[in-house]
Amino acid sequence: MKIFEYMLLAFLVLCAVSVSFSKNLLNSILIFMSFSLIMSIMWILLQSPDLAITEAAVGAGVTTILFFATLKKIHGMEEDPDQDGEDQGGKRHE
Amino acid sequence: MLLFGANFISNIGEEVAMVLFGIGFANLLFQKNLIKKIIGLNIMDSSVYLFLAEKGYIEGRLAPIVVNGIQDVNTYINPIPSGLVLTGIVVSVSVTALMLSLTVRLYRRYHTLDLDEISARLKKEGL
Amino acid sequence: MAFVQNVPFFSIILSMFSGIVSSVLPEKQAKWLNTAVITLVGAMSAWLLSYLLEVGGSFTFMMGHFPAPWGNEIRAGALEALMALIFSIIMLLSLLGGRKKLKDEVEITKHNIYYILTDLLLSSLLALIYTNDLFTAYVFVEINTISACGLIMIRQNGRTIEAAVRYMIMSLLGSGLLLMGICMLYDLTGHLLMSNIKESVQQIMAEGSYRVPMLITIGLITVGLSIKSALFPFHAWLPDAYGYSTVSSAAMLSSLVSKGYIFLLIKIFYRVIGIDIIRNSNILNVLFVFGLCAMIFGSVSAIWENDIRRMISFSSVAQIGYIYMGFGLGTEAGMVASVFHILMHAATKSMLFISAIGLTDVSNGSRHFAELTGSGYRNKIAGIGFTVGSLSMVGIPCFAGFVSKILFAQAAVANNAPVKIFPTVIVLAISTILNAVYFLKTVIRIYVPEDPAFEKQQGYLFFQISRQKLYGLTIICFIALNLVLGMMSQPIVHIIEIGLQNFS
Amino acid sequence: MKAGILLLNMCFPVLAGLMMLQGKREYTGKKLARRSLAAMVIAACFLVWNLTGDPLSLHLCSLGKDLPVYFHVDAIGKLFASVVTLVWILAICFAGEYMKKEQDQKRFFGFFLIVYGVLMGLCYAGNLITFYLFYEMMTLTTVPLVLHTRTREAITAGMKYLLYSLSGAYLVLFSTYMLNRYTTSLDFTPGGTLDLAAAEGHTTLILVCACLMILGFGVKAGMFPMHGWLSTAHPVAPAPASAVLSGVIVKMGVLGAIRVVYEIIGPEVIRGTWVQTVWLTLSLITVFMGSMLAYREKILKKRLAYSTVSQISYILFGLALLQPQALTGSLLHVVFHACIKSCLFLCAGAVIFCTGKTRTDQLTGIGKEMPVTIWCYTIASLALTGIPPASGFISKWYLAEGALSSGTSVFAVLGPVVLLISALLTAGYLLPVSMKGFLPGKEFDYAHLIRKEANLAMLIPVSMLSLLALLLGIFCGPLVQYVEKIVEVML
Amino acid sequence: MEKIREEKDMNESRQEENKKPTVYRIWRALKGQSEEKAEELTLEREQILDEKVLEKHRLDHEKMLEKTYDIEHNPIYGFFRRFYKVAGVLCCLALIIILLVQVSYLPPVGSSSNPGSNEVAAKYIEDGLQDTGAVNIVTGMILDYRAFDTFGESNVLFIATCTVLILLRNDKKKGKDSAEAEERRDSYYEPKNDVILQTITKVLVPIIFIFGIYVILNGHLSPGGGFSGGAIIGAGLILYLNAFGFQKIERFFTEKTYKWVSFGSLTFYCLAKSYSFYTGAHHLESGIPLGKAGAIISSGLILPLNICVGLVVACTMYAFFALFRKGGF
Repeated sequence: MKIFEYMLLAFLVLCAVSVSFSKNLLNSILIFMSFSLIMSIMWILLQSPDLAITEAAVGAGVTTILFFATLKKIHGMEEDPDQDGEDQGGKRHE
Repeated sequence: MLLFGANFISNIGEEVAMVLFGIGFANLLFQKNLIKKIIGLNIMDSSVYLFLAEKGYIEGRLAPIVVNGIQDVNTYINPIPSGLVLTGIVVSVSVTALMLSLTVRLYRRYHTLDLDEISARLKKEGL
Repeated sequence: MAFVQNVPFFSIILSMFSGIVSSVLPEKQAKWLNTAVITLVGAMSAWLLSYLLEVGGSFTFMMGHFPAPWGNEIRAGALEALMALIFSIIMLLSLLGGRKKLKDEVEITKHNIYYILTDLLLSSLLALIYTNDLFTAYVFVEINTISACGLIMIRQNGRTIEAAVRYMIMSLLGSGLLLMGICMLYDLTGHLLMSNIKESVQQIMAEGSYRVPMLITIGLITVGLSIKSALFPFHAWLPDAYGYSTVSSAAMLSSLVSKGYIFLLIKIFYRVIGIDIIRNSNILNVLFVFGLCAMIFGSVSAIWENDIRRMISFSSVAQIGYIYMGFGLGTEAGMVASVFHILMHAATKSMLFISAIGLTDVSNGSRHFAELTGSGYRNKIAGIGFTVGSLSMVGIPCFAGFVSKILFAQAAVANNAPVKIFPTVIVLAISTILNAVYFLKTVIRIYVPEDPAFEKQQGYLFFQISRQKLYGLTIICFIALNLVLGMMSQPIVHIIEIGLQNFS
Repeated sequence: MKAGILLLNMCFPVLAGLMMLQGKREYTGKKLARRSLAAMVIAACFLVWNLTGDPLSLHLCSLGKDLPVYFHVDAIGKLFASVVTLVWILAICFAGEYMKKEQDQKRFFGFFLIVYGVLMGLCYAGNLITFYLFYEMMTLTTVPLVLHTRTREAITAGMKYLLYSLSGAYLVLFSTYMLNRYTTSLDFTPGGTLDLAAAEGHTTLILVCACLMILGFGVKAGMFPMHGWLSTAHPVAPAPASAVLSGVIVKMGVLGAIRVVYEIIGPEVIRGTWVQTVWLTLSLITVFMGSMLAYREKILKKRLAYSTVSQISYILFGLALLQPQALTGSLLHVVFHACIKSCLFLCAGAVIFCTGKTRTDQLTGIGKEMPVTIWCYTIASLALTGIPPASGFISKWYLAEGALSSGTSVFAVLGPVVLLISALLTAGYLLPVSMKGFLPGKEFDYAHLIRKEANLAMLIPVSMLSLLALLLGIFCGPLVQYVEKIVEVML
Repeated sequence: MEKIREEKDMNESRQEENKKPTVYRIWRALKGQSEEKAEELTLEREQILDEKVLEKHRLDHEKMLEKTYDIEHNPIYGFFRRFYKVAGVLCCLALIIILLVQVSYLPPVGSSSNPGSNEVAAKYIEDGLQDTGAVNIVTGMILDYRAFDTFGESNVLFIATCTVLILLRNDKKKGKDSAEAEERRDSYYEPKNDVILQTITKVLVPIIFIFGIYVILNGHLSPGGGFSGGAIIGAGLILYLNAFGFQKIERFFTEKTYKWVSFGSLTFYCLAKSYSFYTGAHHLESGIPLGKAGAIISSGLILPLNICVGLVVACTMYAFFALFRKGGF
């Protein structure tokens, strides 16, 4: 069991490092997703299932979806940039 | 290694948490790309939660859910850190959403995710 | 227990609830609700303050059915009540003063969100002031940060959003360190309530085990909070955030948000760690050095600044330096001076922001000194306000700034560590003179007459008090507040001393 | 009752000035002058009321922890107050005529009255904090007088004046903090309030503080390194303003120096230390340099400003000697110089008003055009030079005597020499104006000569001041006795 | 006449003064006159020049800015950035080292004698069931013992949604031209009608919802609770949106729904909690029955509070996603 735990810990560090060094944003988001999955397994091992469920639902679920949505939005903007929604008021005062 | 204290070996999980904290900190501070900054923020937070969970864990005890009425202290682990972490996760997810929306707006305006470049361009605009 | 003891609880819950309700109200009602709530909180805090002054001491209030080590608690003493009072007054005034500007700069559909943010900001400030529980403090620090970020970027142009991102990054680093510190403190003591933590911390330091981790923990918390309150090396986000957001946000940010963190730091020093341990560690000296650097650096970069609002922002970097310098003196008097300086700076800086916006409005909204020439005549009331604020910052007698400077100097001179006397007094003198340079330069600039032909050509509009009664009223209230702080400082200082004694 | 009168003496002019500032209708200069003159007369009545009767003290309010605002009318205060009032009334008479040509006179007269009230407070201040408070107020309220014309030069001058004075004031303030530890109280008491027990072993610190304070007040008094603002600020201000500036305002620096050295720190502490040496040296340098600068200056008002620099340093020199006769001389010179220098500035103002000539080389034959003014000018210059029996002689005599009989080694000799030289220089830079004015020489065409004599409203103050300059010298008995009484208390 | 002469020799004196050596300037400084140039500089307003000059100034200014803030080529700027990087990395390494040292001194993991396991934890475990009626001690703790934190936490969610609304809600009055842009964007946001995805969704979404509701309702009996359940339901909603698009989902979920649901649940939460705080502080009995331990309907306020939190979280998660996708609901 200990061994498994140590492996998970090592994997956590690995994920963290590779997130910071991966060139592709999509990859790093995926790696981060796996990071939080491992984190939730870690928490099951640490006898706190509430955290595990929450992390699985939020860290691996919603947060990642939000990241994807952002990425998609950005690429969409690369396709057709929309300049709207800028400088409500303010501009005049600069 | 006399710099380190007695529990260096036994606290390996916490050591890892600390290393993760450092990595997240560095990412949040030095990544040019905003999205990576945000990922770093998340790593930092979850490392703190890992630390807390390690703190709550006690060797050979069960999760703090009362099963068939045993309410003995020596049966369950310490519930407090779990509660704190639950609160903390919510905070970090809200902050993440906020940061991501900021990113979207910045990108819509400047078409880049590089904060230095954005600030340089702002200075050029001389607003 | 007397009914007045519910006041802290009521004011926190009330402001939160008004925030929740505002989410479904149209913006006009939200505005009135917000004003009413802030006024009510101020009145209640005044009531609490009078009660506490006649009873003395402080009391704790159980949040829930469970006593101290198990449930949450909030705790109120004279100093907390005073802080709540002044903060609510200033928040009300800066909202009133910036209201017209808000109409111009923020589109109408987002106004009620603005009022939600202010309500929650108020509640989080009150919670930071009153709370007796470290983790609650952390949660409300986060609320404070997010609402401050919202206040910065509610006026949307590139500058503000970039400033908001920088602000968020810095303060997230800060709160990460703070959270880490809190967790370690919990790990070392097994408590989250301030009073219990203090007991076991004293025990730990007494028996000498865990001395190293304790010191590192204190360091983590201090660094985290000083990052969040923009101490000198971490102030990069500040000028943009204060300089480009809409004016009442700028006033509130500069005068309330960072002060909330600083007040939390004071509470942690006194009520969690115990001020003696802090004094024996070197943390105060570090804060002292950084404070001195901030005083010089802020003033110098304010002199080079060519934009009136950025100048004011840089000067508040310097003022935060004053506050930390007062901590660093490590004496009771220094702490009193710092707390008074918090109040004084909150009052003066918000007044400066509000009146500066009045001046720029009559100069076609340009904030560069060149265009500000003669604006003191075009908008008399704002000119007077700005003059009073500058004199107070420069430290002319009868204004608030003089008292705080004198308190600092007395604290420095009475300091028993002679190493700190001369640096403090000299840096105080230098930064005071630098203040004088840039503020009086501005004052004279706004009173240099512009030739009417040029004004006509530029199409400057003139300020009619009949048009904006509210604005004029606000400035007058600010001036009155400043004079009160300046002339009747004795009772306030007395309250501060009592409160600090209650703390430890 | 008397306390009330004391307060009225300070508040009434301020209130009157504020009312004048707030007044809706734009009066002509004459109306304003009459009103402010009336206000001044009332204030003067209060003053007389205060002067008669024993010294009274009043604890007004408190600015903060142990920062009481405390007034105490003592002999020196009375002396300065009466001088201020005298000069002020005459200057206002003059201004009524002179300001006709200037813009918004309302502001001028309003601030003129306010400054008077502040100065009263300064004279009656009973402790260092109150003194500092009113000192700052004086600086701030005089700025509008300096930059009245609001040309760019005027504003530059105002900035300069403001920055110099504020830095001086801060020097004073911070050394006040330091001293606060070592004094029993900050109230002015002859002989000093130094707490010897606390001061034991900190003499260096105290001396540094003393030096800083002297320098700080020296800024206002135009002492050598910090005299730059005078020559910039005086010429641009309108004549009445510059008259009171160099006649009275600079004296307040002197008052501060007296208060601090003789009534806070105590002369015994400073006597024979490096502080005294520094002070003496600086004042002597200033005496010499001021008269040199004045000598080679072309513009009349600047010349007068430089002469103010040197004359004030006479006073500082006398103070620095820490010796009874010298102190007597200084106090006498305060009075005399106030009358003389304001008279001179008013004369210059009259000349500018009537002929528009500012430079000395244009003034040939001025004596023919406006003889009365120039006669007054001549008398005043003689008095300033120190030709007996005019007033300047007496003060300088006392100064020289004090210098000779003071134990200071070098300065006992050096002082009188420098005083003598600078007296010669004074004659050198003041008298040529009147000489060339009366004896323009052959090539002066009398054909185009028109009498441009100033009218009575200007002539009366000028002539009264010059007469004072003369008579105070001739009948100096009671004044000298009064001053000597003060000096006995002090030393 | 005199004036002109005065002017003339003024100018002469100025010129010849400028020729004078430095010593003379010091002397002049002693005299208290400042440099003419300095006087020019002080307090000068930029004169209104003619267009060409202004244009030229602007161009120069821009060139200067270009030079200054050109990240690649300006050596000083680059140097500073490199320096900042190195210093920062060193700081982070130092931070890590410090934290490692720190941790190595902390009490050992997993031992039962840590300061953490003190009377507080003991009380939670021993009397938790009696005090709160919740089998899941953690839920009982966060919703009853330390309810104030949790209330703050739900406020964090609320305010975060507000800020995201500020940033991403595009409430432009849609004009004629922008309408078709909107059209394009909508078509862009709308998913391709993917049959497989839709079929799977039809099967999956109900299961997800039921699971989420189960987690919420059993929050006080089993792991999980309002927050995780809410997140699951939110994920289900998001999946549905991705499969069927906005038109479908707006039939039952719009911004108004979000507003009122979150308002209602937060209001209930706030009122209930303040009631229990008030009674607690005044040592009054809050007349809420705890019910029989282990039953669904038990443990007093915890169940409704869980439901509220669940609703808020579900709506918030969906709102985040919708705002990110389309800037609205």
